[in-house]
Formats: sequence, structure tokens, C-alpha cells
Amino acid sequence: MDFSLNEIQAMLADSVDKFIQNEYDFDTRQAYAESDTGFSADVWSTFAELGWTAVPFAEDDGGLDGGPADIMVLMQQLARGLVVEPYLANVILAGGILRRAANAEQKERWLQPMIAGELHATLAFNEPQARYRLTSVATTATRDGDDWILNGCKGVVLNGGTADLLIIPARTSGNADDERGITLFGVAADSDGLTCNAYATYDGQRAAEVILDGVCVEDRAVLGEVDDGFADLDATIDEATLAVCAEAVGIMQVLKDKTVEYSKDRSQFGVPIGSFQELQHRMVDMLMACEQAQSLLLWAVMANASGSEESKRAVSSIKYLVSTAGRSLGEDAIQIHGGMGVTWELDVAHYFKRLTAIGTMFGDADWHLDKLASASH
Amino acid sequence: MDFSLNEIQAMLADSVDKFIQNEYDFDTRQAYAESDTGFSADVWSTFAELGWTAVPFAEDDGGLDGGPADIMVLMQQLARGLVVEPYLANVILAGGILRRAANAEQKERWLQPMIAGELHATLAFNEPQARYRLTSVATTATRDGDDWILNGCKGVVLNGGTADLLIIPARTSGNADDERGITLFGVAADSDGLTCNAYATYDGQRAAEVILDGVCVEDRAVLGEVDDGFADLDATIDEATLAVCAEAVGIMQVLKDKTVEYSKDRSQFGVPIGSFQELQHRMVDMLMACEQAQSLLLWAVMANASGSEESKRAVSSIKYLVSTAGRSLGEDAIQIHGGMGVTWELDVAHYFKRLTAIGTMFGDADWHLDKLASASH
Amino acid sequence: MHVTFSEADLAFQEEVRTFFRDEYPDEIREAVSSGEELPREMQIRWQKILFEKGWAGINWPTEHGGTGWTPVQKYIYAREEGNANAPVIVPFGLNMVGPVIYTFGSEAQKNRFLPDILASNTWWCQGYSEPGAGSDLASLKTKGDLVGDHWVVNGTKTWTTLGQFADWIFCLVRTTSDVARRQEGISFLLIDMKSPGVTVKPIILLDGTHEVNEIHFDNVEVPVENLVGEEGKGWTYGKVLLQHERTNSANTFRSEYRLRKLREQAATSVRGAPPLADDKNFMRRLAAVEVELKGLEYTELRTLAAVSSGKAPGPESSFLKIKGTEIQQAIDTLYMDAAGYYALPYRADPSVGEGTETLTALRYFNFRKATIYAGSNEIQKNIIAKHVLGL
Amino acid sequence: MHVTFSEADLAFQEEVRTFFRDEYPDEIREAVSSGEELPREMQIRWQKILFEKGWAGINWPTEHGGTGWTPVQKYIYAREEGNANAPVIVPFGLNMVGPVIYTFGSEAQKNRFLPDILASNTWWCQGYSEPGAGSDLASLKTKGDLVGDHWVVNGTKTWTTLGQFADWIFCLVRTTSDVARRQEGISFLLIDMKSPGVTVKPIILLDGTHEVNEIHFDNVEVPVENLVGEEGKGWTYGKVLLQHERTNSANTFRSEYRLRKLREQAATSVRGAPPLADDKNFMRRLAAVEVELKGLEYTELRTLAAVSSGKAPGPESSFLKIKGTEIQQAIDTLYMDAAGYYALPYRADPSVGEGTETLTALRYFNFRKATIYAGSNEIQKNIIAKHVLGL
Repeated sequence: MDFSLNEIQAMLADSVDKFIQNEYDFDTRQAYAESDTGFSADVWSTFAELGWTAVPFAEDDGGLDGGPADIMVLMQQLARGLVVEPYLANVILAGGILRRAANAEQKERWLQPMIAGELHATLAFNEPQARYRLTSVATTATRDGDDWILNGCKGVVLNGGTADLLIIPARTSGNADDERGITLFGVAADSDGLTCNAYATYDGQRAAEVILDGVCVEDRAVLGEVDDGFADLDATIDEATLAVCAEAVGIMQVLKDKTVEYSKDRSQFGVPIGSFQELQHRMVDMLMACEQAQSLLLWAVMANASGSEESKRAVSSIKYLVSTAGRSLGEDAIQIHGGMGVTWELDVAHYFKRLTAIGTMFGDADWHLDKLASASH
Repeated sequence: MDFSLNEIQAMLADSVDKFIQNEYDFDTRQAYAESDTGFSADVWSTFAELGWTAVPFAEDDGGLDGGPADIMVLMQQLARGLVVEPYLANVILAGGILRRAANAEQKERWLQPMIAGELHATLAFNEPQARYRLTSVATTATRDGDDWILNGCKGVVLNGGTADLLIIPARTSGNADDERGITLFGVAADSDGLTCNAYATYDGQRAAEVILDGVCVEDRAVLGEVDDGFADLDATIDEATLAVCAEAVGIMQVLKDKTVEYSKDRSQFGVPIGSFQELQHRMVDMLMACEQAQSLLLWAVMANASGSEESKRAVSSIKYLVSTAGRSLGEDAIQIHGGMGVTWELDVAHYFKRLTAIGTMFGDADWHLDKLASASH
Repeated sequence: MHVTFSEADLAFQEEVRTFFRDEYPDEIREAVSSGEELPREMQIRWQKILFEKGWAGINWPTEHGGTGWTPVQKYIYAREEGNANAPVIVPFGLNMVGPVIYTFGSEAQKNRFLPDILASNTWWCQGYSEPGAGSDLASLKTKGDLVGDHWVVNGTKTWTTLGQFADWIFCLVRTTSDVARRQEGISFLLIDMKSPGVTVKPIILLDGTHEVNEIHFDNVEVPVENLVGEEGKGWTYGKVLLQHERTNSANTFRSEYRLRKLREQAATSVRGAPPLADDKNFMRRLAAVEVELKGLEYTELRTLAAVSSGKAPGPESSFLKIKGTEIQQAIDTLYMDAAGYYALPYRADPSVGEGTETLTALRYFNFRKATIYAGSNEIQKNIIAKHVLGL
Repeated sequence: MHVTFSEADLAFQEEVRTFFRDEYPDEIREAVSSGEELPREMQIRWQKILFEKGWAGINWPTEHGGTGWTPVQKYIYAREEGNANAPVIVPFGLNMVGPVIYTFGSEAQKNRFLPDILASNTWWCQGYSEPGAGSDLASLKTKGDLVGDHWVVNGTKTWTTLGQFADWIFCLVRTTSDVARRQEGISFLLIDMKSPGVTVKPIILLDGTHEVNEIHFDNVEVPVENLVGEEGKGWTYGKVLLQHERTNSANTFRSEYRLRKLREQAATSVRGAPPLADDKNFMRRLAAVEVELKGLEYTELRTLAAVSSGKAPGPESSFLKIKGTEIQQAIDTLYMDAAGYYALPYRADPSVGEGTETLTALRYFNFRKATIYAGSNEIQKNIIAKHVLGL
């Protein structure tokens, strides 16, 4: 039994930590977030140079052969800098599909340039009517000779506005909400008939509404087997859920530490507010939430990595905890910071907003608790 | 707009209060609870003499023509003494059915002696498989010439062991869980084929499992119309729910007061524990729960009394609050009392147990929140 | 025991209801419904409509142009105002400094300031909090020195809501430092925002809005006639306001309106999704908040009945503040959760999401302030522990 | 990063599993399952089985007859013990006074007491708390005066669990009153319960059980050789125990067992009612507790991994105590709510309700103590605030 980081993980953690410390302070992050694209192209190149974009991919594909634990380490560290560069969209989401479903030619065309930082990609897993149901794919793809014609809408596509490649799940057969009948397509962002309405999200990141109006793609755009895309989509979203949970746990720890620090510095009625017992106990609750979250994250990462039958349950467990305990921890952090906590100026508010966004992503607390309630053990 | 007690209510409150103060201290209550029948026959006679058993009945039936508000006042005061005499079983439950459904002959036979304190009655509204579904009536009544034959089980019948008369809802037509097809029967406790397994409940009260094995009753045992008993049953249970909620609110206030008092007297680390901020805030929460409960109780009582369309929603609202906020208030009262709180010796534990029992009675928090969730407003 | 109104009150209710139906301009109604902050000119236009109607000074006595309403009338009015989702009145003039001036001010001050306040000709803001003080209001450091016939004011006020629009500010200023209790030696000054030395610096809140400000006073000269009441007694006058601020923060009818709308929304399909009403979990959470709100409504009614029958209001205001803000935040959370992914877009193109979906998270973030301002909820609990429970 | 065990550990796990399968007597197994308190003789019989197997002194070093197990082995053992729903070992001898004696006691004390403790020949109880002291343990008043070669002990101890069965009691007694810190001047005495002047008075708990006692000492003579370690250093020895008591109170595997059983029960029809598994609300509450428990399990594992790699355990014990007892109580509540009306009967005829239904509320009431004893959860939070957060 060993929960310590292996050598590679320790190096990874250390290099991300150094990067955040030296090159990614809060003001820099804010400047990147407010730039046109919502992130820094230079920083993204650095990520590629440092090999971070290569972590989860096979060595044959130019990757580092990393697993969920390595991604966890990386995301938990990136969280400390509230990094806005599109790691989730490119490496975890699009990368997760490409890794699983792309053939050699597609890997060369899409995966390798993505790893090199030269091509931006994302996965449009959501539709306006879907809420959190991955199977709710109303976008259609129909045969047109050797080509496919795509029609439909994709909603809140993470980093959709800057992506060169959009991976589009579309229905090629079956009924609404069937698992079977979903096919994954790699679609160039500049395809005719594709409109992308990009916007900022409240957590300082970017997303887009994507409309596909008779978009025509060749047959070689199909990733994996026709009608059989759901399994890869589902596995990728599980990984992405773990990745944002790792980020959330990192944020929870930062918020807890900053709140404790603030409560020691800040005086009211002539004493530090950290001396008030009611606040002390609340900060103890914050600490305990961090410990529970860290524990469940480790469980979920190990279960997912080993492909254990517990994996789905573990993923829903950590997501449920992050969505509930994370929310109340975030709210307490703001409350204890008082007036300062609700200002744009202080980083605390931005950690809180990102944590809130993660709470919703890939299913909120209710969604995952429902899964756990009906799971058999 | 007026929330004050009218003259009769004020007199009622005052007379119950005096009775509890003078004749019903905690040790006396414990002695009654531990006696063979679980209550004092003398005290019950006093209740009848003082007219308390007559409150909700029509003047023509020998009653005082009181309404839900009068019952509320009475129950909230009785709560302070944790009174074990079977007011709920006789006056509210059996009385609720008799008042609504009994004909003149039945009133003379059953209701008037009950009001006089000479006959004990109860309503066997529950069955082992029912959980909280009033419609779950599996006990059957079938015609046998002019008579009816009853077969089935009734579970946790309040004060069933000392009742002379059991009011038995039985299925005369329809399927399990249908509202239609339930008929109410007045059955003498000493009927052939009726077995009553009586026991104490954890809150110092009594109940019984009742088995009906071919119990034969005459047609004049039918209360109201055949197949049509559900409406009276349902209305009676709503009133009973309000009555126990009033009792619960009374208990919550007692627990809050006793806890605040204890926290001032009890010292640890050289200071009263009431000086610890974390406990102070918890006691403020207890106070606020009491205020919210009192408010909802008033709403529910007025809505029920006026037969407003809000009535069902109001009853479920106060019951939900009593079951949730009451539970956490009770748990906090015990926790703040520390070791003393978990002893039999201290009255606090017994208030807590009664409050817990009420939490379950006539539907727990989940049950009532479900009703509220699907209610249209 | 009843909650029915008298005939006269019912007639009044009808009048108020008709007013909101007929005289609440559609343009303003829509702007309020959009969920965005109401533009200043619409805010003033609405307040002037109320002034024309004679309903600007809700709490004011008739001699100063107030309504002279009974507590029950005020209650009825507030309920109809909430039901109509009418704009929230900017409170600093009409509800805060106005009452202080007509209660403690000189005749000259009354004549000079009250008419413009009532007619919403002047926009007022509040100078209470200071950087670093937070809920510990009495620790204030802004100083006023008497030099000739002026108070020379130096210091900084913060969290000044809508101060960027203000013509005047009322301030608590320390005018005597050698005092036994920190609450003494504080005076209540009225300061023209155009005075030389006043600077307004925006504070941006976490949702990106400019709503509050820091106000700096650098040797600002305030004529002695702008001192309200006695020198050094400002704390007493100021406390009256705070009490009011807290009661007001219960916002029961606003919350009721929002819950009702949410139930309506849940019953319909948004963006082609199945109605949220099919989601039992969500509806249970909604119902639980409805229960709390109904309790609060009746707690307010009980307070009202007590006040109507002549009892003085006590620390109930702390209770109402705590519960009211907790419920507000619970509703904000429900709206945000109902929007799901569509809470994420930040001030996006209105075609994204439906209705106010993309504003739900911003409101959730913005209203974290509700449990912090006007004396944090922790402070309110301290007050109840001390003054009600005697701890 | 992995949670797999070594080959040797897996073999050990198999051995333990086999032992519980084959050597845990059915009679005791059924008695434990009944939910009633285990009779004293069964308790002793079971502890003697463990002794015969060489597994009585889990934490003891081999030189005193202990297992000498590694932290991982202890973990594996505890898990199998929980899975088997084996009796909870009465901790006062084996887990509490035993370790104090072999760590701080004299050779004579070791020879005299340890073998009987290990073999469960003597039943021990604990004399720490005093009436009026509660969580403020250091305020203890029981006094020992040295008269010749005896300590003469006077005072009262309370909350003494199962003291009615005990042969011996270990006590914290104030032997010097003139001290700088209240924690000084306290000694650790071993007292024969048969000594003249010892009286045991039952305390009945709210569920009606006799589980704890008040022990009075009226000029009880305790031979000086029954003082453990140095006079006045008892607090230090006692603290070691408390730390242990808290870690132990996490009860992770017991909770896991109970949750698993509850899920099984929910899947079946009880009393002809539809299975609770159809009740989504109940299952959601159950699932939420499962999440918390899984988190606690991994927190324990992380602590274990740290200890195994040589790090000293810190205030984690407070964390485990808080979470562990909260989860225990949450499970108690679920069982009670699952039983519905059938939680109401008090020690009724076993034909009433099904299985342990009529005991669920009694357990819920009884285990309110879990967040109070062994240093209330509030005290544990104070400890974490001070020692972990540095507040």
C-alpha cells in the first residue's frame, strides 16, 4: 500500500508547481483570461514543450504513457494557478477520444499536432436539451454518398471558439437517448455550415454554442466505428470527470489555506477573526472536507486506472463530494473573507467561481447521487 | 390579523398549564408511564371533568365546539408535561372518526362515553406493510348475512392495549391502495377473534399489534358509508398530524429553553459552556427553528380550520419541519447537555424521545417533502 | 386567531394591486425581469412615479409628505410590490437618511433636504463601513476636525453602494477621539459629493459588476450646518438605520415571487429538455425552501401583529435578516442549478440559454454578499445569543 | 500509488478470514446479530478464543504475548473482524490499561497484571471522568493521600462503562494539589474493585440500558505498589489512552458492515411492504453516507500508509473520531427511519416488527453518546483548530 508519488509523478508535480510559482501569478492569469482567446498561446507552447500535453498518450503516438494518477497530479497542481489554458478540452476531452478511437491516419492528422501544441481540439459532448445525459444526442449525421451531412446544435462546448477541430457525437441510428447509434466525427472548425458563437464563462474560461447546418464531412472523419461511439465517449467523460475533480480538490485546498491564513491576519473587535470559535469549527469542517475529497480522489483514480468494477461508483462518489462539500467549502471561504471575499480583486473569489463551475460539469451533485443511489454494490 | 388567543383558548392554555405545574411533574409522569396501563386513570377522569376531552366535538354531542386552534393550544401545553394520557388516541383519532362518521346511535354508544372518560377508543389506521400509506388497507371485511367478518392485521395501534373500542378501516371492495373501498368499523376490543399484543413504545407511551381473525361484527358497527371511509380517515389523520405537530412545537420550545438554561449553569474549563460561541450559534439555530415551527403551525392550523385549499400543503409543511428541524434541535439539545443528556434520569432525554417518535408519526420528513415536491401551488 | 384583513385594508389592497397593474410601465417591468441591473434613469423614473402617487415616503409621517400607513398597510403594499416584481427602491435617501433627518435633524435641514429626497431629485449613498472594519462598525477611523465653521473630514469609506451615482453621502465620522466607549464621539454628517477632496473609486464585485465604491475624503470641508443632531451622538442615529436595513433584508415577497416563477419555469420545457418538474430531487429542494419561506412569512406576520397591537419590535430584525438572506441564497442556488451548463456563460449573447439562465450564476455570486453586509449573519447570531437568549 | 497488499499480507488475510469463518461460534455470531448487548460470558468466551489463537494483544509487543503485527496486518485484521461482525473487544484491559502497564509499569506490575489481562481473566474498567467535569478531564477532583504504604482514595468517577462487571479499575487520581498546571499532580492508580469503600451505582441511559456507572471511593486503601510509573505523571500516561480511544472510535469496518446489511435489507420486502430500494430518497441518503464512509476508509488508509512508512501519527485521531462517529450516527438514523413505525416498540415481543427493527431507535438514542464521549466532537474540533490549523 503506497499513496506516495512515483518519481515521474513527483517530477511532474514539481515542474508544474515551479511553473505556477514563477510564471503564472494571479495577475498574469487574469490578463490571459481577459485576452482575446482567453488563454496564452505562449503558455500553451510551453505546456507542449514541457511534455504536459503528451502525458496520457501512448509512447507510439508520441505520448508519455501516463495514467489517471499522473493526470491527477498534474490537474491538482494546475488548479493552484487557476490555469486557463485549454488542457481539459484538448488533452483530456479531445485527446481522450482520439487516443481511443482514432486510426493511424487520424492520429497523424489530429493527435500528434495536438500534442505538439499546433492544433487545438475539443469535444462537443453536450447539447442544449441534454442536461447531463451523454446519450441525449439529437445532432444527426446522415449518409450522402461517401460523405456525411451533420445537422444540429452543440451547447457550451469548452474552448469551442479557438478549436481547430471539433469532435462531434452525432446520431447515425436509434432513438433519442439510445446509447447505440452515436457516431463520433472529427470536424474542422472552418467547415462550411458550421457556426460557432463563442463566449467567456463566469470562471474565466471560454465556451461556445456550435450550430451544424448541413456540414459535410468525408467518411475518414469518422472516429472509431459507426453507431458505436458511446463507449469511448463515456470513458472519456469519466476521465474528464476525474480530471476536474482533481482540479477541484486542488482548489479546495487552496481556499482552505487562504481562509485560515486570512483569519489569522484579519482583526475585528481587536482580535484575529480566527480566534472566534464558530469560525474555527467551520475551518475545521473545511479541512475535513479537503481530507475526505483527497481520499475519495485517490480511490477513484486507482479504481479508474485499474479498470475495477468500482470505477463508475468511485467517479460518481468523488464528483458528488466535490459538488456538495466543495460548494459549502467555497461558500464558507467567501463568508469568512467577508466583504473582501466578494471582490473581483481578490483571487479567492475566482477560485470559488471555478470550483462552482466544476460542481456542474459532467453532472451535478443530484445527478451523481442518483447514480449512487441506484447502484448495486 | 390577530395571532393572540381568544378568551376560551387563553383559559384552556392556562388551565392545562396549571395542571402540569401542580399535578404533573416529571417524576409523576414517569410513574404513570411505567404503570400497567401506561397512564393514570385518575388523570384521565380529570381531563374529562375539566372538559378537555370534549373540546373538538359539537355542542349537540356534548362537546365544546372547538376547532384546530383550540386543539393546538391544548396540545402545545400538554407537551410541556410530556403527558402520557391517551388524548391523541381517544379524542383526536377515534374522536375524529366518530365526530365525522358516527350516527346518533353510535355517538350515544361510543362518542359520549368517550367524552365522559368512561370508554377508551383508538383508531387502527396503520398496517404492517403500509409504511405511511393510509390507503394501504389489506384488512378485509366481507359480508356474512347481516354481519361482517373482519380479517387482517393492524400495526402499532396507539393505546390499542387499553382501548375498549377499536376503529378498524377494512377493505370492502377495490384493490390494495385504492381510496375507494375502505370502510370504517367500530369493533369492541373483547370481540371473539381479536387479539391484541400490547407493548410500550420508546417514548413512554403504549401501542399494540392487533390481529383480526374472523372477527364478526353487526352491520351497525359500520361508521359512515360502506366503501366510503377514506375521506373521514384522511381528514382525521390531517387533524392528528396537526395535533402532534403542536405537541412537537411545544417540546421544541421546552428543549430549547432547558438547553439555554443548562448552558448557563454548567461550567467547563472554568466558564459556563453557554459562553462558547459555537454553542451560542447552535442555540440561536434552535431558537430560530422554534420560531419557524411556531409560524408554520399557526399557518397550518388556520388553513385547516378554514378548509382552505392550502390545508394539505400546510399540514405537510409543518410536519416536514417538525421532522427535520425538530430532529436536529433534539440532537443538539442532547449534545449540549453532554453526558447528562443521554441519561434516563434527566427529563431532556424523554422530551427528545417523544419528539423523535412524532417525527415518524403520520409520515416522516421524506414522506411529506415528497408530497410538497409534487404539489401544485 | 386569524389573518384576514379588515374591509378598509382589503380596499387598500385593491388600490395597490390596481396601481401596480396599471401604472407600472412595461418598459421598466421588462428591464427588471431581464435580471440585469436597472439603469439609473429607469430607477429614478419609477421612484418619481411613486412620488407622484404619494407613495414615496412609505415609512414617513404625513407631515413630511409620507404615507402615514399603518403596519398592516405597509405589509400589504410590500406584498403587492413583491408580487409585481417592481423595482427595489434605492433605500439610502427614502428609507435611511430621510428618517434620520426628519427624526433628529434641524428645521433647516428638514426644509432643505426632505423634499428632494421624497421626489428622488437627489441620489444619496451611505458612508458607514471603512476598509478593515467590516462588521466592527464602531472601529471607524474617518475623522472630522472642527475648523471655523467647517468640519474638515479625512478618511475612507467603503462598500458604498451605488455611490458612483450619488449627489450626497451621509457619513459616520469620528469627531471626538478621547472617549470612554468607542461608540461615543461619532457624528452624523451630510456631505455633498461635489465637495473638493471627495473621490469615488469603483470596487468591482466577483460577478464583474460595479455596484459598490470606496469614497476618499481628503480635507473635505463640510459646513457645520450639515451636522445632524448633536455632535458625538451619531452612533445612536446610525443604529436606527441598521435596524431598518436588517428588517428590510428579509425580502420575503421578493423571494416568494422568485420561487413562484421557478415553479412555473420547472413545469415547462427549457431548451427542449424534459421539464425539471419531472426531477423529484430538484422539486424536493424547491419545496424545502418554500417551507422555510412560508415560515418566515408567518414570522413576519407575527411580528407585524405584535407591532400593530403596540408592542415594540425587538431583535426580531436579526432573525429576519438571517433567515431572509439564507432563503434568498437558497433560491439563487436553485436557479443556478436549474440552469445547469447554461449558468456558465458570462454575459453571453442573449441567444445563449433561455430567459435569465446565463445570469443565474452571476446573481448567485453577487448575493454571497447578502450574508455578509448589514452586519454579517454571524454578528446577527451573536446579537440574538446576547439579547434574546441572555448568553 | 496503489492499495494492493504484499503476498505475505494476502496470506495473512486468508488466515484471518478462515479463522473468522471457522472459529467464530455460531451462538455468539447470532447473539451479536440480534442487536442486543452481548452477555458477559459470551464476551469473555470470545476473548478467550482470541487469546488461545494468540490474537488477544493486537497492539502488544511479542515479548508480552502480543501479536507484534505490522500496521498493515492490524488493518487487515480489523477489516476481517468488521466483515465478520465479530464482537467488539472490551477495550479497558487489552487496549487501554495493558499498554500503559507494559509501557510505564514496573516489572512486578507487568508480571502480576499482564497475563490475566491478555487471557481475559480479569475484567477492567476505566476511572477517568468525574461528575461535573465532562470533557474538561483535567479538572478531576478524586484525591489520593499517601498514608503509610497506601494511597487513601476519595472521590467519584462516572461514565464507567461496564464497571458493574469489573474486577479492577484504573484511575486518574489527584495526588498533589499544589501544582502549576492542572495537568500535573495526577497519578495513575490500579484499584481492586473488591476493596472496602468502593461502591458501584448504575447510571441508566436514555434507552433504558445499564451500561455505565458511577463509582464512589470512600477512604479506599490502595497499596503503593499499585501506582503506575511516577507519582504525578498520570496525565501523560492517560493521554496515550485517549489518543487510542479516539482512533478506535472511527469504527470504519463496523460501519461498512452495517451499511452493506442495510442495502441488503432495503432490497427485500419487510413486513410485506414494497422494498425500500424503490424509495429513491432513502437510497440517496444511504448513498451519501456510503460516500462519506468510503472517504473515511481512504483517510484511514492514508494514515496507515504514513505510519507504515515511519511517520508518527498526529491529530488525525481527532479527525477519525469526528467523522467516524458522525457516520455511525448517520447509519443509526437510516436504520431507524427504515423501520418507520416499527422503530417505536420498546423491547417488544420479538414477533413485533422484523429482524432488529424494534432495536433501531434504541441504538439511535444510545449512540448519541458517540459524539459526546472520549472528548466531545466539539473538543476534537478545538484540538484540530489549534494543532493542525494553528488557530
